[in-house]
Amino acid sequence: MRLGIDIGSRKVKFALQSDNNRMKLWDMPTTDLYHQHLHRKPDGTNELDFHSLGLPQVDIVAATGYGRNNVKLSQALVVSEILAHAAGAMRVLQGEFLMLDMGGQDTKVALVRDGQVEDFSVNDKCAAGSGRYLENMAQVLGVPLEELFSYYADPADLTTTCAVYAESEIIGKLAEGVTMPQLCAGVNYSTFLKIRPMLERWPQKELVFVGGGAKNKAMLHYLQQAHYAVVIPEAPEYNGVLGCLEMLDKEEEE
Amino acid sequence: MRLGIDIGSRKVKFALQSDNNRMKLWDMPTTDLYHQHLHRKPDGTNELDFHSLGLPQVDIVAATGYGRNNVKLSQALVVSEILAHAAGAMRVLQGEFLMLDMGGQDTKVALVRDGQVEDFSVNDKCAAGSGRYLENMAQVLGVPLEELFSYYADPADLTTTCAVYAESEIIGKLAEGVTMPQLCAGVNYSTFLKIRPMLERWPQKELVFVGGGAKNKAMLHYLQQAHYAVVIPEAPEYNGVLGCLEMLDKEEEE
Amino acid sequence: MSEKTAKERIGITSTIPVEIIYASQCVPVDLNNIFITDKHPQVIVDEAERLGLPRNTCTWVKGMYSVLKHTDIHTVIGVVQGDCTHIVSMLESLLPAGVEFIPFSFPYEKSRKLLRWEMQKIMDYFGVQWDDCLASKARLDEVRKIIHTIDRMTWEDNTVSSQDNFYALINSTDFMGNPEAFKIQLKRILDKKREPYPRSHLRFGLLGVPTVFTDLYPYLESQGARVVYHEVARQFAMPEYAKDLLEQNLSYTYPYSFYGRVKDIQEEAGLRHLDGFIHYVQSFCHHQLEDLGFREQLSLPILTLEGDRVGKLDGRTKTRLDTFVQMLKSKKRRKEDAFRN
Amino acid sequence: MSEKTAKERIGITSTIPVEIIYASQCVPVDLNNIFITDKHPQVIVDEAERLGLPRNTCTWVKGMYSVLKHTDIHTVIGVVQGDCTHIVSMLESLLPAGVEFIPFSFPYEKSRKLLRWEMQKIMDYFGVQWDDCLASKARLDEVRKIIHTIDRMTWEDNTVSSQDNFYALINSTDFMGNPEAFKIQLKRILDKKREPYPRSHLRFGLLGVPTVFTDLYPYLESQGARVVYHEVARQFAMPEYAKDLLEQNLSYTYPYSFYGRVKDIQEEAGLRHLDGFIHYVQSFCHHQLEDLGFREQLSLPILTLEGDRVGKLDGRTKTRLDTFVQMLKSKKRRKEDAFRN
Repeated sequence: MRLGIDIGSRKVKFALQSDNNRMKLWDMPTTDLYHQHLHRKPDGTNELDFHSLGLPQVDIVAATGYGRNNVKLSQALVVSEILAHAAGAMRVLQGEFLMLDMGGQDTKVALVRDGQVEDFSVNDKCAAGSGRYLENMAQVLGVPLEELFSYYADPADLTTTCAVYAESEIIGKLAEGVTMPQLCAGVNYSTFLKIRPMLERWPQKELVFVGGGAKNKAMLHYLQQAHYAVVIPEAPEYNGVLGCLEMLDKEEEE
Repeated sequence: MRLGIDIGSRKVKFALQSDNNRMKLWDMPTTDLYHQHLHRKPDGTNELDFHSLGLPQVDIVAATGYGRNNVKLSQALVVSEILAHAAGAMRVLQGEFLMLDMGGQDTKVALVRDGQVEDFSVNDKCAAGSGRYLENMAQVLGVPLEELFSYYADPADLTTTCAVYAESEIIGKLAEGVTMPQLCAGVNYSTFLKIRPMLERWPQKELVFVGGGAKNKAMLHYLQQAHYAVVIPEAPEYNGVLGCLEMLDKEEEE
Repeated sequence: MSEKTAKERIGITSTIPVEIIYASQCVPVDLNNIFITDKHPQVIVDEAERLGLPRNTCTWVKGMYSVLKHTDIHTVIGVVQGDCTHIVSMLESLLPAGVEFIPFSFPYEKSRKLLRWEMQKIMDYFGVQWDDCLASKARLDEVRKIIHTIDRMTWEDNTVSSQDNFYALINSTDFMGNPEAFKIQLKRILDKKREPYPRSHLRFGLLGVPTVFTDLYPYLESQGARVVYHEVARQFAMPEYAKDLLEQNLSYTYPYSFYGRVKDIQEEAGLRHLDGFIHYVQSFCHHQLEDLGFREQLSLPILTLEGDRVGKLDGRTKTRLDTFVQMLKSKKRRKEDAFRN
Repeated sequence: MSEKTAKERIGITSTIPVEIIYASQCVPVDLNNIFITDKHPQVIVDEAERLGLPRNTCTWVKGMYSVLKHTDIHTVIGVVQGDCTHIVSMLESLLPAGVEFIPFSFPYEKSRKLLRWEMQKIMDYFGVQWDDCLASKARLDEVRKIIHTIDRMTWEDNTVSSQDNFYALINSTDFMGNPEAFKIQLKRILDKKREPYPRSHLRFGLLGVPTVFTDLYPYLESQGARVVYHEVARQFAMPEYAKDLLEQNLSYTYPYSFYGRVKDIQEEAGLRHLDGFIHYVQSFCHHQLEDLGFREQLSLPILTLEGDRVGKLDGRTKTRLDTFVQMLKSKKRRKEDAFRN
């Protein structure tokens, strides 16, 4: 039994691989993990409480995600989430390609060549265009995130860069008679504009799109329109945790 | 019958003043107003649909809030929300004082002297420390906003300025063993730090605290600690809409 | 001079002694103006970000960068002292291959000797003499004279709109590459002959760099207010044009001390009977820091407006403007009432 | 010179020919160092924001501003060309009453004549002669010699930590106001005699201005990496110290052309066998724009780190560092494997 864990800022994702190679995937709020399923040890590290998680004793744990440094799981191989996502992406594409991971806070791009991360970039300090921005906007527009993700045609022109102030711009446009689909498309397109420079750093058109953001159909549309050949793995939001299990395999081979 | 309406980015607040001076207060989501209760006229202005709002024909309407310019209510006297909030504050305090309004997106401070706004300031373009920031943080910490507002002791030191990225900092601190009350206090205190320069522009210690943010007990604590004599009106979140009715009165007097 | 052909377009990033370029028969092109008068300036900014410029960079720098990537301009004169270091970094590290960058400094201490040295450097580059430049100064002063008249009509006769005032002043950085054609445009403004604006309109001075708002002036007018003093744009037009070329560029306030600007503002505020100031600050610009300084030095009310991307006024900015206008009008009314009683 | 008393503390905002101040018996104080070595630098930044500095201003500028508000310093020499205009705006418009601001320029085109003129200006202010300055240069060079030894031991012997290396270099801007006391501190570093760092440690060059992270070096070491080249801090220590005072300040790369910096970086990268660069950019700083330029000019991998407020590395920055280290290690391993087969 091997367990992978991806500790994000809001959600923790688990992948439990049984000895016959069957995979079980699930998630929980990050705060729940911190409050209910960790044993803090005197040396500052933490132990996962398999019992309270309803898990059998697990042999090997691999951890990734923002929380990996804070939690300091004493039982885990710790892996950068960019490398984990790249490893996850290598499950579905070989050779040379870009990995695009849109998470809740950050968007990460890696250039992968022959099973190796050659270079990477992460968005800058301002969170405009992050997953959280999309969530906020969906809330303001009063549409479910899935619906927001479905609009790409005729995007409204949004100029405000701040994830919070974009709200009032959107409300203003609504009042001016701009339609909800145009606004949703505008939110998606402004996010695409934010991501594009990161992709264009490398002249590469094969792309594996992962993370929760990979469910954004509008983003997929814009990427394809920009001539990217896009592959989205099954359960893209679990790509990181599956990737960190992959890295465990590699580690064991060496 | 006079109607006041405060069109915010997420909520619209109504105050209906009957001829015998009784006041009825309520709110609704802004998007509902736009979708269900406006008649768009050919000249680009809008009319409130009193019928669908379940209101009798109203004589006079006064409007304030961000939406006031976009909605262009043909039936309304339109008032800047800073002046409206100041007028609201003058209901509870006379002479020279500061009005502090903490709304969802912006914090506004006005210097009031003898029934007149002498000067004002609004927070800068970055939304760290706004009401939306507090909401986001409450969500991340998994506490109701009211509970977040109750913590002020021993605030955790938060350095991230972006409303979105502060999330990961908070989650990190949680993992380091900083307690939930300390983090809640930290969120409140960092908001206070953001607001303080706006207040200190004028050497004034009498303060009327209004807007939804006035329900923040921790903020009240920090303000008092900084030697402000703070007055909070009843229903502070309706201060703007009540203020714009006040201005209607004044207008009529002149 | 490196093989300049007559009519070659020479980019400039801010006001410089443009007489030198005209003396050489080359054509000065203010990159800011190309950017902001484009049909889709926002697309130009997006392009700069796409090319990798950090988002937290001034929009003017982004705009100029994109413009340089897409025009046929091979020579840029950049102000390395007296303007901002973001422009210098951009010109230094990001110029496309084949574009030459010529640095020009306004010496911080207004040294006559150093400024002459800087101007001589540019003259040598273009292979022209002081006399040539004085001749082109005479040619430009003809146009400046009309600009000054338009400016006077704005605040004294109240018969020129803030928008036309700004148009006349801002285009004096490069004279649109053709002083005589520009003159015709200016004459059209003179010929408009509109009724004076009502006395009830508030009179604002706009401090700081040009804004990126596309509808500021009509919006202000709709609220009963006007800009009758463009601090920096007026300086671009060299209000002290009567003196010689060196003096002209020493009395130009913008690139030198903050206090020189304050003095100019105080004088014009009195002359033009201003009711208040709007201090425009571009996001991420060093001039943001001067807002505190203005508040200490100037006695009239100041509204600070921050702008980032090009476009219409957003709701937050309109709220500020409305409040400022309504507040000043109500103060004024009260003052008048008090006077009457 | 305006009545300077010996031992008077003179603020500086960046490296200047500090020999002049020492020649006058006054004491140079780098305001950046006062700020960052304070027990609570974040409180200092909060204070600057409280006083009204815009949040989207570089933390170093905020820090220096607060420091100036609270120290007994009455004279500040500020670099008006060759550093950033945010500092200039701060010094110009926001200095407390009674503080004098002396501008100093590094002439953009490295003109010997202009630099001499600038240095002479400062000498006149302090009432000292070139000979006095040469004497103090000899005094400072004694200390610089030790700093250069420490720097060499960092990359060649691998027996000095990145932290100690940085400490030695960064304090060469003002010699801590007391060159002889500083020398004792430096000797302590020499005397530490630790085991060489393992060969497996990655070797990084840190490009750009000093970071605001308080735990960068221990964190990097915990990941198996070291900084063995501090680009800008090394320049502060005047690596070309053997030449005369004027030459020394002309070969100092930081205030001049970007390409001068690139050349220095390329040379040192080869000499020091670097595996990659970390380019540190301060939020809102014009040097952010140079990131693109470095990526075009330099062949080694570059990790860009952005920092805003002072403090420990945040999770996002750690992720970048981890990924960069793990990526380079895995590349290196693969290269070695390929070599072995």
